[in-house]
Amino acid sequence: MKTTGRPTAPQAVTANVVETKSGSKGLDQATKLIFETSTPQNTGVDLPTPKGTTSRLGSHARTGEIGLPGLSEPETMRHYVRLSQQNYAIDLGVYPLGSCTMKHNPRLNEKIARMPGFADVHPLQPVQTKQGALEVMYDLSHWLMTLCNMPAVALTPKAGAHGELCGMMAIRGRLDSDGQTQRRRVLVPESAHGTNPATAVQCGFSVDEIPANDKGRVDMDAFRAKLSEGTEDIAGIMLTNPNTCGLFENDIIEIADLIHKAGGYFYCDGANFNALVGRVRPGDLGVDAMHINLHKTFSTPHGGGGPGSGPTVLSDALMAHAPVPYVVKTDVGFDLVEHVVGEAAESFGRMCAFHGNMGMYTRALSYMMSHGADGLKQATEDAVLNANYVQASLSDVMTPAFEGTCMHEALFDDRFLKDTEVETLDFAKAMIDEGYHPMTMYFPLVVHGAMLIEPTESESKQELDRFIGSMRHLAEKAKAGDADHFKAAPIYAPKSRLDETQAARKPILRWTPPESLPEAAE
Amino acid sequence: MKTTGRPTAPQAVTANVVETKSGSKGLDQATKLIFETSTPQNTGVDLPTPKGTTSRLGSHARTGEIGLPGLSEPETMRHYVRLSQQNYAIDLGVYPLGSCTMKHNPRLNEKIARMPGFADVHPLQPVQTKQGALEVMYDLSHWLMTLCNMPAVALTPKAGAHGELCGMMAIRGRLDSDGQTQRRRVLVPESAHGTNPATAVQCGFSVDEIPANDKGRVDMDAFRAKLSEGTEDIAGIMLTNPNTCGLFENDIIEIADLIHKAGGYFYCDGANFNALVGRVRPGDLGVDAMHINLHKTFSTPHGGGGPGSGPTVLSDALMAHAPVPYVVKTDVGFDLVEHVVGEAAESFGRMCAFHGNMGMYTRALSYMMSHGADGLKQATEDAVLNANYVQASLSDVMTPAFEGTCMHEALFDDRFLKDTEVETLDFAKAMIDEGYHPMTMYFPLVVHGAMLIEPTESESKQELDRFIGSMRHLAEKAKAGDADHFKAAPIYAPKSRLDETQAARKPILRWTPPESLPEAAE
Amino acid sequence: MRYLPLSDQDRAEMLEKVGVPHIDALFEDVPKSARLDGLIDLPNHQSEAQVERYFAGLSAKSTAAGSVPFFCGAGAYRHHIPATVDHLIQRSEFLTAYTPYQPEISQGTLQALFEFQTQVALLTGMDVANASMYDGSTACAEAVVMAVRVARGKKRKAVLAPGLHPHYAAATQTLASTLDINVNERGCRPNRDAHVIDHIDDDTACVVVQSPNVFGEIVDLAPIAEKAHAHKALLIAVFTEPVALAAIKSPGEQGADIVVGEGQGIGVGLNFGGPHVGLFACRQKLVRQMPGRVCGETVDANGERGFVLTLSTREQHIRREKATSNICTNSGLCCLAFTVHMTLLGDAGLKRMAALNHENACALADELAGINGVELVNETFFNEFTIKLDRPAVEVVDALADKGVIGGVPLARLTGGEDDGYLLICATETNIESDITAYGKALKEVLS
Amino acid sequence: MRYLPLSDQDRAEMLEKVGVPHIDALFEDVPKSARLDGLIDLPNHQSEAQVERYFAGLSAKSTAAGSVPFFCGAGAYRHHIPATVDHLIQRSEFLTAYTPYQPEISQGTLQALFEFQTQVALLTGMDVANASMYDGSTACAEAVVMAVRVARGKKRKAVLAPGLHPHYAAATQTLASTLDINVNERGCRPNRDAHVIDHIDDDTACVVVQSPNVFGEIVDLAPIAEKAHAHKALLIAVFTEPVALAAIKSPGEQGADIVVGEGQGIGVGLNFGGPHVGLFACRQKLVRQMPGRVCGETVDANGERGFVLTLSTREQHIRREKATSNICTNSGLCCLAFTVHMTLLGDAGLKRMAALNHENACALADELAGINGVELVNETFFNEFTIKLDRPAVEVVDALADKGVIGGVPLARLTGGEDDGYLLICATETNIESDITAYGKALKEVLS
Ligand SMILES: Cc1ncc(COP(=O)(O)O)c(C=O)c1O
Ligand SMILES: Cc1ncc(COP(=O)(O)O)c(C=O)c1O
Repeated sequence: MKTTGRPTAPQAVTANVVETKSGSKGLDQATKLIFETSTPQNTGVDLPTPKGTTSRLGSHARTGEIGLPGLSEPETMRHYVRLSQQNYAIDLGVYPLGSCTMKHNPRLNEKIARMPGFADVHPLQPVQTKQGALEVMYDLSHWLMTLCNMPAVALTPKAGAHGELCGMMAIRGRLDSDGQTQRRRVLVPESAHGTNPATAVQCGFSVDEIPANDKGRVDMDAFRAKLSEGTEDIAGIMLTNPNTCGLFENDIIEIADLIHKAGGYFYCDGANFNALVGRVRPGDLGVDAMHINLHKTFSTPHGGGGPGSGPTVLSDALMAHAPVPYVVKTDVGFDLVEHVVGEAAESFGRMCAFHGNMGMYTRALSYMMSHGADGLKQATEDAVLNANYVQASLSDVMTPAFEGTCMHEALFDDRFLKDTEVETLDFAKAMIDEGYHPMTMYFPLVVHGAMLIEPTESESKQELDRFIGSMRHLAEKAKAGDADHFKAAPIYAPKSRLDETQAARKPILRWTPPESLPEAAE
Repeated sequence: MKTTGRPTAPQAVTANVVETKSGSKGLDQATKLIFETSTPQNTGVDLPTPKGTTSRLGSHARTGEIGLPGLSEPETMRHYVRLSQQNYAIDLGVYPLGSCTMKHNPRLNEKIARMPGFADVHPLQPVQTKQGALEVMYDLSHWLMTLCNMPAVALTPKAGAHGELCGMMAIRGRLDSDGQTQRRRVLVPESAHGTNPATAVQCGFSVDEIPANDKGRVDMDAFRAKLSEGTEDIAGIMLTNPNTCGLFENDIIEIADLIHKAGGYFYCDGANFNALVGRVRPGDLGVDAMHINLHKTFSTPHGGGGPGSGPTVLSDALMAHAPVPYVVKTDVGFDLVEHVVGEAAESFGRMCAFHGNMGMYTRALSYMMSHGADGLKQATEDAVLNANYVQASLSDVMTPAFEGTCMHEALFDDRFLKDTEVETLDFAKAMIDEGYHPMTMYFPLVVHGAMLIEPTESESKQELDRFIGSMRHLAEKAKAGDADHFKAAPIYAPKSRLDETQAARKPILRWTPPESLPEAAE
Repeated sequence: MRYLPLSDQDRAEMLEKVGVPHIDALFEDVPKSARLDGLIDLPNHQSEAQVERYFAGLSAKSTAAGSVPFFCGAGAYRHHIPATVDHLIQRSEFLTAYTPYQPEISQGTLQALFEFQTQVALLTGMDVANASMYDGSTACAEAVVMAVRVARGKKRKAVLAPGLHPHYAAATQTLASTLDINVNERGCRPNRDAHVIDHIDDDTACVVVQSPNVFGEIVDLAPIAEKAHAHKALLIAVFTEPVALAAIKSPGEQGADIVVGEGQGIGVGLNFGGPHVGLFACRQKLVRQMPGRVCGETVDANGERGFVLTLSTREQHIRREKATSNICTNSGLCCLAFTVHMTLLGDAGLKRMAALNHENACALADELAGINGVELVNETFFNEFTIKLDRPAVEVVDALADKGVIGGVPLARLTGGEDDGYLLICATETNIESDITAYGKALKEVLS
Repeated sequence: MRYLPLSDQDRAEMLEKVGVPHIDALFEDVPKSARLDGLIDLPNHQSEAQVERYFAGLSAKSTAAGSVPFFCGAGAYRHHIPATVDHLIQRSEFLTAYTPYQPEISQGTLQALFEFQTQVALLTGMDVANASMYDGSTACAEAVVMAVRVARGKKRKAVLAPGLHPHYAAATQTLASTLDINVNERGCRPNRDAHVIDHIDDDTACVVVQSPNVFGEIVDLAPIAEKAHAHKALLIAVFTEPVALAAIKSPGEQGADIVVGEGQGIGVGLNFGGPHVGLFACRQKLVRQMPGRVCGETVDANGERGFVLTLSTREQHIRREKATSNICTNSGLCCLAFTVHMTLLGDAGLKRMAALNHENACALADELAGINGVELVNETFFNEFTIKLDRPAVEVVDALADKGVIGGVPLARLTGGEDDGYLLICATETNIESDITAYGKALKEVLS
């Protein structure tokens, strides 16, 4: 989650720094691009010399250089180790990005994902040679369906947004097979994550926004009004629950009923399922489709942006339209249904090559089995408790966006910064100096200058207390009028504020060799 | 290698720092001790509940707490990741510790060492169930003996100093079995590493120091004089080659001849064998015993202090006295000779439990096979070239200790700092700010304020040029009279200078619970 | 539970601070009918050793590619990945970071992405590349949608070449189906790609051609580009094996406008099909229509070079229903693996690796082509080729598996159509001589 | 070569800067007779894949403990090591750092050592511990030398208990042999350790007792400590299995003056016997006679807490021939593994782990004791015990191996003496029920 485009053209920071000749400073190593450290013809691999067979490339052989840099193995290693140290990470500290669920990533799961029977198996090997991998998929499906109380799950979606696509495609498949091809309107709360409207449109639906009420939930009057405008074009609703304000949609069952009565389906964005696991099953709420971000709720590592996995559970109404492939259990073991024929004749088709992100299946299943039914429930409760603890501990110095307790994340707005000249962005950057990754900012859009804090269950009370201490300190500092401190922040990060405006205005998206190549001065 | 005890009681550094509430600063995370973050009864492991069998511990069961702290897995992970970031490492930058050979540690070797047939094998399994592990030891021996042109190698020594012990024990074994029990005097150059005299004494020898000449080599006149004092008590000589000044002992063959004629043996400290591999074989120099630091020359990682491995090659004269166990090839495979009987009847015995550091054998052999005969020779040449390049590039601003080219390391003294008030120690600390690990300082003792720089073959020319740039910059800065810069250094390290005097005077070697435990303020 | 730091005492203290008597109070918004009592019917928590034992057991139930003579390609390729790659991508700072939305403390990920984008651009011969898609097939689908967008929706026809990987065609079809994009597809057959030009007309937004195609054939893209451009259509060039691009002319050189493909072959293992990494590159002028994240260079407040995610006004989190794609999470860590492996290879290493792949494939093709009942389909190929057998390929592959050889992918497996004996076979630098002779021997036995 | 960054052009430029025409010029100090022409007779460089293949082949030629029912102990123990441990010790910053001689940029290693020392002190019940020795056996040998030093060399007799691991006794004997230390050793036999008190006299510098001893018996140290102290001798308590100390009274509690042992069982794998990690702890008053490195707390110039290596005037690099030991490189990274594993365990985890070990050993002892021809030797034990067989143990172990059970260590294997049927057997938490029944079944078959 991320600022709604507040590109910053930062002011120069005047820090009292002693320059070094090397550009490095202690452990902080100055690091060029690989292209600038290259020694052409060097390589970090040794390979046997080719024997020189006659080529079968026809007339298509590449001639000339590709232009890739040449680095030995030690140079490569050092380059990326240095780069890595310029990153924040869960393993370094609190990473309270609301909606992103940055929880602990157990290394057991990394080990398991690398077992040869999972990592070194080809997706198209004969089915009798990959029974173990299929069994993992089968078992994972069982866990997910049981936790959700849903009769089916499509594993292939590659991330949350892909899962949304899956669910909405299934809804469209069902509508179309029922001859309801006029149903193309999808209701989406204005607090929704950007992927929701984007997905709806990518499936050929139109988006109709519904506002939030002053409790941060769907405004039921507005919702009923939308339906009373006429329901024959209603395809369904996309609703996040708990929603992006970190609140449980308490009218959710009524919403489900109403949308079903209107002839539509209920897509639930399950990005926040981590607030419910083991305590609430989406199938008990009337959900027709919901993706689960294995890379959030079930802890597969974010990896600086991915990969993820977005298995999508489906209701009885939609399951016939699930995408291929999927695993089935037969008398002799496990098999794959890979084509839109036979039992899969109503499938909406294939979403991607092969069978989805196996590497995430193993990790997520390992995570779930490690926790077990008891541990998953406890994790959910701890996540909710941690968020409420943070909210309760900050509500006197910051301004919670809504009244009452929250679920897994605490939402604040920027009213407490009124007249301080400090904005949410500045506050966030000052958190960096305190050693924290900022919370999600400017999302959800329904709240001004939003600050969405999701501590997850992985934080200890001691860490939270320290975090709270810093937040209180900053809030008080802002109110005390020390805006300069915030505008200059971060001063302790590897870089000071970056000029996003310039980046977007004159995009430089790749390295290009310097026009002229004068002998580089040493 | 290390300062010869120059405990520093540092001056306060007045840096212009903005305090943070958390104590962290950006990515630099404030980190307490595990004992201070503990939640008693917490644990980072899950284990099945014991069934409650009747104890067979007799009356010896432990009662009460051990006192270990309780941390969950995420807390543990974060704690040690944070700590790690306070370390310098080869993977971060130039680590020119003379005599320590901080070269690149390929991760291939880590992978290989963890293969179950090596890492998950018990040393005392039946011999027919560990043939692969024994074959590694056999092959490693072959490589080491071939590179050294020596007829035998004892693999068990656990590090260089243990290898010295091995070699000196073998010498003593040979002397004793020849009835030469009066031979107890060992000649040791004053430039020797501290382990040499310490080892000699640990084997019951006495140490007789021989001085260096003005070329940094053994003073041959003094050496001859020692011998002419009478040779009946001479057990041998311990000589490093290339020596600790980074110079090849050009009289080495004569030294070997003389010591042999005197009835003694030639122990060569092989810590610097990386300057010779593939170009010079110790067996051709008259060496009787030499340890090889696999953790230097053959790149097994230093790991913050160990583990290492110090296989010791032995000449015909000494090989019968080699320690047990060792591997032999038989008609049916490989076997171990583990006891001082039969063919090993003259062995001086066992140096440690089991068969030495297998984990280093695999890594070192992988390293050698990866390089091959051609790559090992090239690595040697590059190491020597890199050292000479550094020496040549700095000799106008710093003061090389001796004339002429060097081998794998370049030795400077502190004459260039004369009258600057900057000492070797200060210079070293200023290097930290420039992003480098300091070179070895105050060793060897034969040179005043010694600075021993060993870049190894792993550094690229670009890195060396940057390093040289910083060194020149500092040398010039020192001469320009900016002593304050040096006295304040390091300012960019995770800690400023540490008070070693206080540490030694009032040793605090462990955490103890606070006497009274008042409710800790939040 | 080992992953949960709160103790019962912590929980009690925290509930008190929150001002509720019991954790249940925090779930009171949940409708009563949906509140669960007790635990879900799944096993309770287990130790590391128990979990590991379970997975080790399942792992042993599949045949690892590295344990047998192995010859599958068809979109996923087995190459040797240096140990450095896997080590680096497991570093906490890369593995446990989120998308680099706070650039001041994400320069590691960002600079690596900038290097990745540059490498992809160089390899494909394109001006720019994005920071990855899920995989090659979704990149392909998104490229078609983008082409229609570039045509401002006025042209809605996409022509797919017959040599396009059937999974890619299917994924494209799925995405296009709801967007009124007319996908012109005519079965998966060898040696037909040149004929796509017959289907390009003024309604055509794009033509999608894979080279090497799913049969391993190397396709001459230049005439197709020419025809496409004549009709103001875009040529989308597709590849499934990035290593091939080191051996053959880049799609950029041949006139492609958008190049998409699978990056898995460099740095990423087979992983039973995922995660892989979709590469997406295009001409500079199309960049604002490109889906997915991009990283760009800029300066910080002190004037130092730094990197940020940029052009985000194309993306869902800013543009919502007007975004170029709904993609959010992509294949970040696989990009890093790709980049590290690519950096290790360099020009020299990548070219040599490609040469070794080609040589092994040639040797294998020669070995197999001599067998009775085998017909080599390809005139050209890089590291995979197709043979036509005198009986269903699925049967042959099963019989080979019984003999311990994983012999390739039957075309019918991909298309779901009739099995007319086409078998897709791949050899890489990981195959040793004895693998190749073992295959020859086994196939001879099976076919005799 | 992939590990060498210099290009030929770099080399040429650098030689020029050095002012020599050719690399050979830098080797001119080497006597002509010792200069090699050409290459050593060993294979040339190989690719990663080639090297990996070689080692994978050899790895497959040994039976991994995890692949069979496995019951060896006798100084090396198989426990489950959490994945976190191996991950952390592979971090560049720990793995590729040297000894922390520059404390300002080594706080990571130093603080971990301080935590290690504290954990070892707590576990052994001692005041202080050092930063490790090579392994338990060398720690034992060094402890004896230290005890003689503490006695200012005036007492040179060391009494070793019969239950001391024979390798420990041998390593001690080796080191003592050249130092005129008289090692009083009387064969390795069960149930005899209490009698060492008969050999303690005024010449005795120390008495060395292992508990649990090599037979697995738990030895009552208190009476031995009492007798030793009465003669101003030191009690050196030895252990080979650190997990045992969580179950039994600490040696410190029982009056030991120095405690040494093997730490491998926590955090470090079997590794075919090495690297392991020697633990060394003692009473505060003896600290300046202790061998090896120690880490201590101090402050930096800004008054912040920090850690340094200290008391280095005991060590070879400062004291040279007067040092307390010649040790330099120790077992640094294994200390870290120990510390991380110990931190994960905590009091609760370690105690539970110990309980599970004990239970499995009890179950196994019961299973085996019922078999004809088997006599259980131990009255007490923790996770290993000894049985006496009616035939040579080596034969039995070989026969068990043929049946796929690694059944333990014959005493004769350790002593080199006659094989009178003693077999040392260990069970840990890694053994599952089926392992234990498999052992019982196999042994029954072998003995019948
Ligand atoms: C509420 C919500 N929905 C959907 C998504 C999209 O998930 P993904 O990034 O896995 O595509 C996110 C991720 O940030 C989210 O927070
Ligand atoms: C010259 C020399 N000799 C011996 C040694 C001791 O080797 P180790 O530390 O492996 O015991 C060293 C290590 O620093 C050394 O530099």
